[in-house]
Amino acid sequence: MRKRIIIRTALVAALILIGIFLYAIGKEHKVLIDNRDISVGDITYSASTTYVVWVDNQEIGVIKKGERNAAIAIGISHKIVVEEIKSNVLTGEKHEKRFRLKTNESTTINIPAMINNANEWINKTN
Amino acid sequence: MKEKIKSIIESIGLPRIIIFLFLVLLFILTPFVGIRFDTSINDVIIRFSMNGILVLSLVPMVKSGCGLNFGLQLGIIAGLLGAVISIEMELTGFAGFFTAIGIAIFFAVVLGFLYGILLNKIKGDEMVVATYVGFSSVAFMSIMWLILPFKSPNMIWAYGGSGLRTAISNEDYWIHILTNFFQINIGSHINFPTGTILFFALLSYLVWAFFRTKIGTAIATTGSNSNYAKSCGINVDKMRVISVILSTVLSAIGIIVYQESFGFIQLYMAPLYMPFPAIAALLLGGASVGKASIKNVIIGTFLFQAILTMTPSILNNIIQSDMSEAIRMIVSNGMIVYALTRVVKVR
Amino acid sequence: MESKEKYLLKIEHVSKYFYGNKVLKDINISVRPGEIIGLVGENGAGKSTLMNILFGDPIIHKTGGFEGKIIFDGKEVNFSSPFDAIDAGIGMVHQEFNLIPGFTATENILLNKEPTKYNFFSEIFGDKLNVLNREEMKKRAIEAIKMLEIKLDPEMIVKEMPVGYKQFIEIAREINRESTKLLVFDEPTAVLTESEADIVMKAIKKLAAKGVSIIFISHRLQEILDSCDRIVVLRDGTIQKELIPSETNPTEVAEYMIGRELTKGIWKFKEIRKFNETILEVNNLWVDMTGEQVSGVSFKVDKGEIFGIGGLTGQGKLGIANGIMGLYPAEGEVKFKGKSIYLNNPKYVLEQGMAFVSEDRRGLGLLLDQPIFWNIAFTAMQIKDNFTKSLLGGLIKWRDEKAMIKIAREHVEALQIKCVNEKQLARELSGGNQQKLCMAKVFVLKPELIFVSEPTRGIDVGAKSLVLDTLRQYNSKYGITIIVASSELEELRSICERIAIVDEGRIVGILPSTAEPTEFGLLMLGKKSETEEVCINEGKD
Amino acid sequence: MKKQSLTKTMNPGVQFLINYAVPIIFTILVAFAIPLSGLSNEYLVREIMTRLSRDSFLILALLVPVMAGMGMNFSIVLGAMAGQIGLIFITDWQIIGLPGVLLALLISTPIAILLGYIAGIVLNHAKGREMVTGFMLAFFMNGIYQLVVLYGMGNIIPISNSRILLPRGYGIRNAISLVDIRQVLDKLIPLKIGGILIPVVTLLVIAALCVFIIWFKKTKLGQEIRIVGQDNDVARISGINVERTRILSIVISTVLACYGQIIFLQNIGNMNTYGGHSQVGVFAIAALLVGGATVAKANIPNVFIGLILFHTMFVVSPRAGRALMGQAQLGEYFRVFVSYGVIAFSLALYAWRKRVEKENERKKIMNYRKAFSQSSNTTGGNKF
Repeated sequence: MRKRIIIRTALVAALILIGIFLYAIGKEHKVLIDNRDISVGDITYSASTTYVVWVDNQEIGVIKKGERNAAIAIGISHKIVVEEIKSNVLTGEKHEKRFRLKTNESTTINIPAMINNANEWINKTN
Repeated sequence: MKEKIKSIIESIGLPRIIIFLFLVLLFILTPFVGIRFDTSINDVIIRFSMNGILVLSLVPMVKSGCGLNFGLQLGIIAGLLGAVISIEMELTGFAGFFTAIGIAIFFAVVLGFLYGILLNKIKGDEMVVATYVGFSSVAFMSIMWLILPFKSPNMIWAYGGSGLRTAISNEDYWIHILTNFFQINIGSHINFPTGTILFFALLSYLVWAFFRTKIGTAIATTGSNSNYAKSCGINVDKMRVISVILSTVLSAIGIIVYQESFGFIQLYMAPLYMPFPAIAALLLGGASVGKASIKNVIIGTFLFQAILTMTPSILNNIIQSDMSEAIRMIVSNGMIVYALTRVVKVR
Repeated sequence: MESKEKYLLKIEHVSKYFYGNKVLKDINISVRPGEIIGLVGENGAGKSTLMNILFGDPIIHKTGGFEGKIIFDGKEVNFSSPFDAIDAGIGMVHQEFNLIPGFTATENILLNKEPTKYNFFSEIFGDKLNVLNREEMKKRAIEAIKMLEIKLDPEMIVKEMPVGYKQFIEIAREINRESTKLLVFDEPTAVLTESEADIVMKAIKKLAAKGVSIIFISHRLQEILDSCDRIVVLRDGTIQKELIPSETNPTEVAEYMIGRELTKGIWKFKEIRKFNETILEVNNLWVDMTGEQVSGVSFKVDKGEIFGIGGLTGQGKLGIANGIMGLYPAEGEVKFKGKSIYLNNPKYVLEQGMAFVSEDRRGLGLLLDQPIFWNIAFTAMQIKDNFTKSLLGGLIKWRDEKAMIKIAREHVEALQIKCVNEKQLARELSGGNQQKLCMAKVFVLKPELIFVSEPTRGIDVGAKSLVLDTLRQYNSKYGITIIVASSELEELRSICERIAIVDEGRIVGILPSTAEPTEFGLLMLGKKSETEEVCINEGKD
Repeated sequence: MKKQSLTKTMNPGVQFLINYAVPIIFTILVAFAIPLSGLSNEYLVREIMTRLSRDSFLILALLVPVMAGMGMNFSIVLGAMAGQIGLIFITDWQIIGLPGVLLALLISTPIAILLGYIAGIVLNHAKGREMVTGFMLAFFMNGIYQLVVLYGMGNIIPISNSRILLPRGYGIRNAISLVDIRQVLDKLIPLKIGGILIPVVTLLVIAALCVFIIWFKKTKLGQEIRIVGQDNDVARISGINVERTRILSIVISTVLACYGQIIFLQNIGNMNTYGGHSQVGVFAIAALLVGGATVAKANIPNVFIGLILFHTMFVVSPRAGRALMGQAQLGEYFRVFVSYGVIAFSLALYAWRKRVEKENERKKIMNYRKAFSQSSNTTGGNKF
């Protein structure tokens, strides 16, 4: 009987955990991607060109200078890839960043900051 | 003391008490939310006169032991046929109204007879089969409304094509023919529909009288104890068929009176769920699956229509949202579920 | 000496009250291992109460428990439910089959005792999610069948078996448990043919030989005499006698069962009347009434006679009236006043002038929630169009309540029905007055022949004689022929000219009521009367 | 008497026709309607495949209560409500894709268990009229559901997502888009045969449920449910807790219906909050009855035969109606008529047959008794 209680408690606990897990991995997050100038303290990273953006291997599209685009990311850990476009040609110059999001977070990513590896490339909000 | 209260609650039925208290609350609230009391009363009376006969039509079948008539739609269909044919004949006024009733009775007798025979073949499962017989006959008639060769321009679609409209106005024929008959106006807000109420009273009297005749007595006995009836040499099956025919005829008349007051003949799927409010009203009036009386009809219809009328206006004012649909569903269907779980097997 | 012997079951000084009535008085029964004890008694002698006590039926506890001790297997026991008794090793084989017709023999033998195989889901959802162990089930079923030494396919569907085999399955179910030490058989052969009954009896003896003790309740005296080691005769809640089959004879058993006091006779008519006109002739009547099957009875009743039908409960005496009156499906030939009667048509039969006072007073006899006048006048209104006013040239027949009340008042007075007035509800009357009401209802019809079933059941002593007096009075005053069916022989002997005894759906003998009570007892116990033919001939003259 | 002998000598062919009247009529109906509709075989196959994956779970949910002798479980609507509540929550939380579906299943399970338990208790109070009571109970609970979802959610129950909330700030919108979980199960393992998408995973889930039902019948509980279904009294005498067993069977059915509704809606991809569940019972029951099941007997083949016949009719009837009468509306009404009519017909046929069979059984036993009495008379008859 004792064994049974243990198994059942464990099962309920497991189900709750699975629930939380599913919540975490299925939660959608809004990811805003800016290709705009950004000033951090004294330094200004300026947007100079057009990029193609992928979030979690999903193509989001082309973001021109000074524009913003939005993406939906599902789950906890994510990857963003941007590739430079110059005169309508992919240059092959790719930049990749990984980031993690908590359940209720959404985020804004600034491409110029990202390319320059500035700490302020990502801004998470609840 | 506690026991006594318990037994009183048990005998009246908890849902009835709750609904009654709810209604009392609504009435108390009326003046506070700025609704005229007399308009509310008027609405209740009008709706009572519209629905009374439909509720009354359930009584014969309950009395004969056939249970609640979940197949009320059959009578309604007969009534619709009567109304539509009478309009097709271009009859207006009382002639139109009574022709509609006459034709409806003819169809109701035929349908009721077949329905009664069916119910005899499936004793014990009457209610569930009746429900679906009712539903499917409404769907069947929907096909018929499409293909029956009616010609009256008031009834078919204006832009051509065949089939009847979903709602046909009876304005040019016999709208409010009973309602306006000796209508009494009290103040500017109460228009007492004398004719309709009188007609309801007449039919109630006839039903009451029927159960004072030899055959009515036999039917009531069949319902209260079918084995006893059998041992007294009563043809139980025949009595049941008669009661079913009677119920069907009454519901056919009931729907015509409803339309007379409402102003429209609603076809197609409109009658689909009509049995449930009628049944709920009867049960609310104190009837059960095996017992019903005229008193139950009157009290029940009044209470039920009162709730239907008061809830939307008052709740709207209090919480600014119309919960009446949900409450109507809970009240009417809850009442039926309650009655079904209370069934003591009739011997 | 006895105390040295080892007993499996000892019932010591057991008494039981039901609502102030002592229904069992100081019962002592001891059963040795492997012994077969026969239990004989009329209805109401206390057999079933005794068994209910043994099995711890909840009704015993609800009505205040019992006095005395029951020692089973060396320990004093007082079971709180039949399931406890079963766990302790007492089984019961019922008269009616508690089987699932659509299941196989195996499934039925192991009903709710199925062995299972463990699987992991049971850890989560409980043992019920273990899968049935079909092989083990079959093995255990075969073992049980083997023990009975009969041939039976364990995979056969019960529905498709002959009736006798169903009884075997009931028995097999009880013995498939290792622990079964005592088995009670309640009329196990009642629904069986003779050859089937023989096999069951053989099986019972085999079980006893293997050490299982058996309490055998039966009204088939021959079976009891043939197979039991001892016979216990119960009457009126007391043990009349313990008999050894080899030292007794059927007459003695019947005597103890019926009682000697009756011998004095209680015939109340001044003389045995002679009649010369047959009013009712029944030939080979079959009635399908649950629990009261009639299997081909024939008899004749004379005009003006009071004819009794006796026998133990469930043997079919009540089925005869119910069948003729069309309340249960019947087949056969019934002639009333020389004319053949259609069966299965209550209205027709009532119109012919027969009427029926049912044994099911509250169910069939009365409309409990209707007033007295309604109850009295209703049947006559429906059958004879009495108490109606014709309106619109007969199109409408209006209920004439004044006339109904008038006739009711007459009968209330004539039968001395105690009530407030004619408008009192039938439900509120006492049992005796309800019975009178049933009779009034019938008398209003002015019938030529009435059937009365169990006229005094459930009514108190004073009312009993009033009811019987009324019957006798209407018989002598109006010449109504009366056919009374009753479980109480004494009652029949007090008002009837002749009494037919029904056993297993047949009339086993018709005796004048002046015959010795033992003769009736023997008939009830399945011993065919040798004077039967003579009696019937007597009736024909 | 004459009538009885008629039924007694019914020949096996007639017997078969009566037993399978509904599927036979339906097969004929469909056989006529298909050519009339002029739909291509490929289209039909694709439609049937979709409906197979969409509806079979819901129909399978009906099997256990039939086993328990409680007839067609009209209260599976309660399970559907639970499933929809689960979906509302995951939509509010914006859990999408397969995790969303799984989480919806997880949250709605306790709700379904609770609703099933309530339904079981109510139905226990209405023995012998379970079907009509279950039907009314579904209506009643629909009112409660409306109260909770339309007035409680966003008020008492925290819902914040403006995409599903009504503009007034509480209450759920009439239609919810489930585009984020649309067909995630169906397309988890993509497979196309001849241009037709095969929803592999959904079919696997359905197959697993079939296996579960077969396995469940073999468990002790399954056996108890069968015993209760055959005879309440015998079950009680043999020590089975009849009431509890009946409640359990309804709970199982409700939970399965809840899953069924989630599978159904993930395939459709949007949800009618207040109307989506109400017809679930009718269509599932109609389909099962079309498959040749009765109130007392239903098995897995009935489910699939019924599903294919019923839904073929569903797909073709509007087109057939137009071809026949020039009105698609006619076909619409026709399929409503057929759904209701098939239930009315099957239930009536079963109730009638039950009575006839009882009478025949009685006759059989009577004849057996008579035959026995004759044989014993000829062989002397005296017992002693």
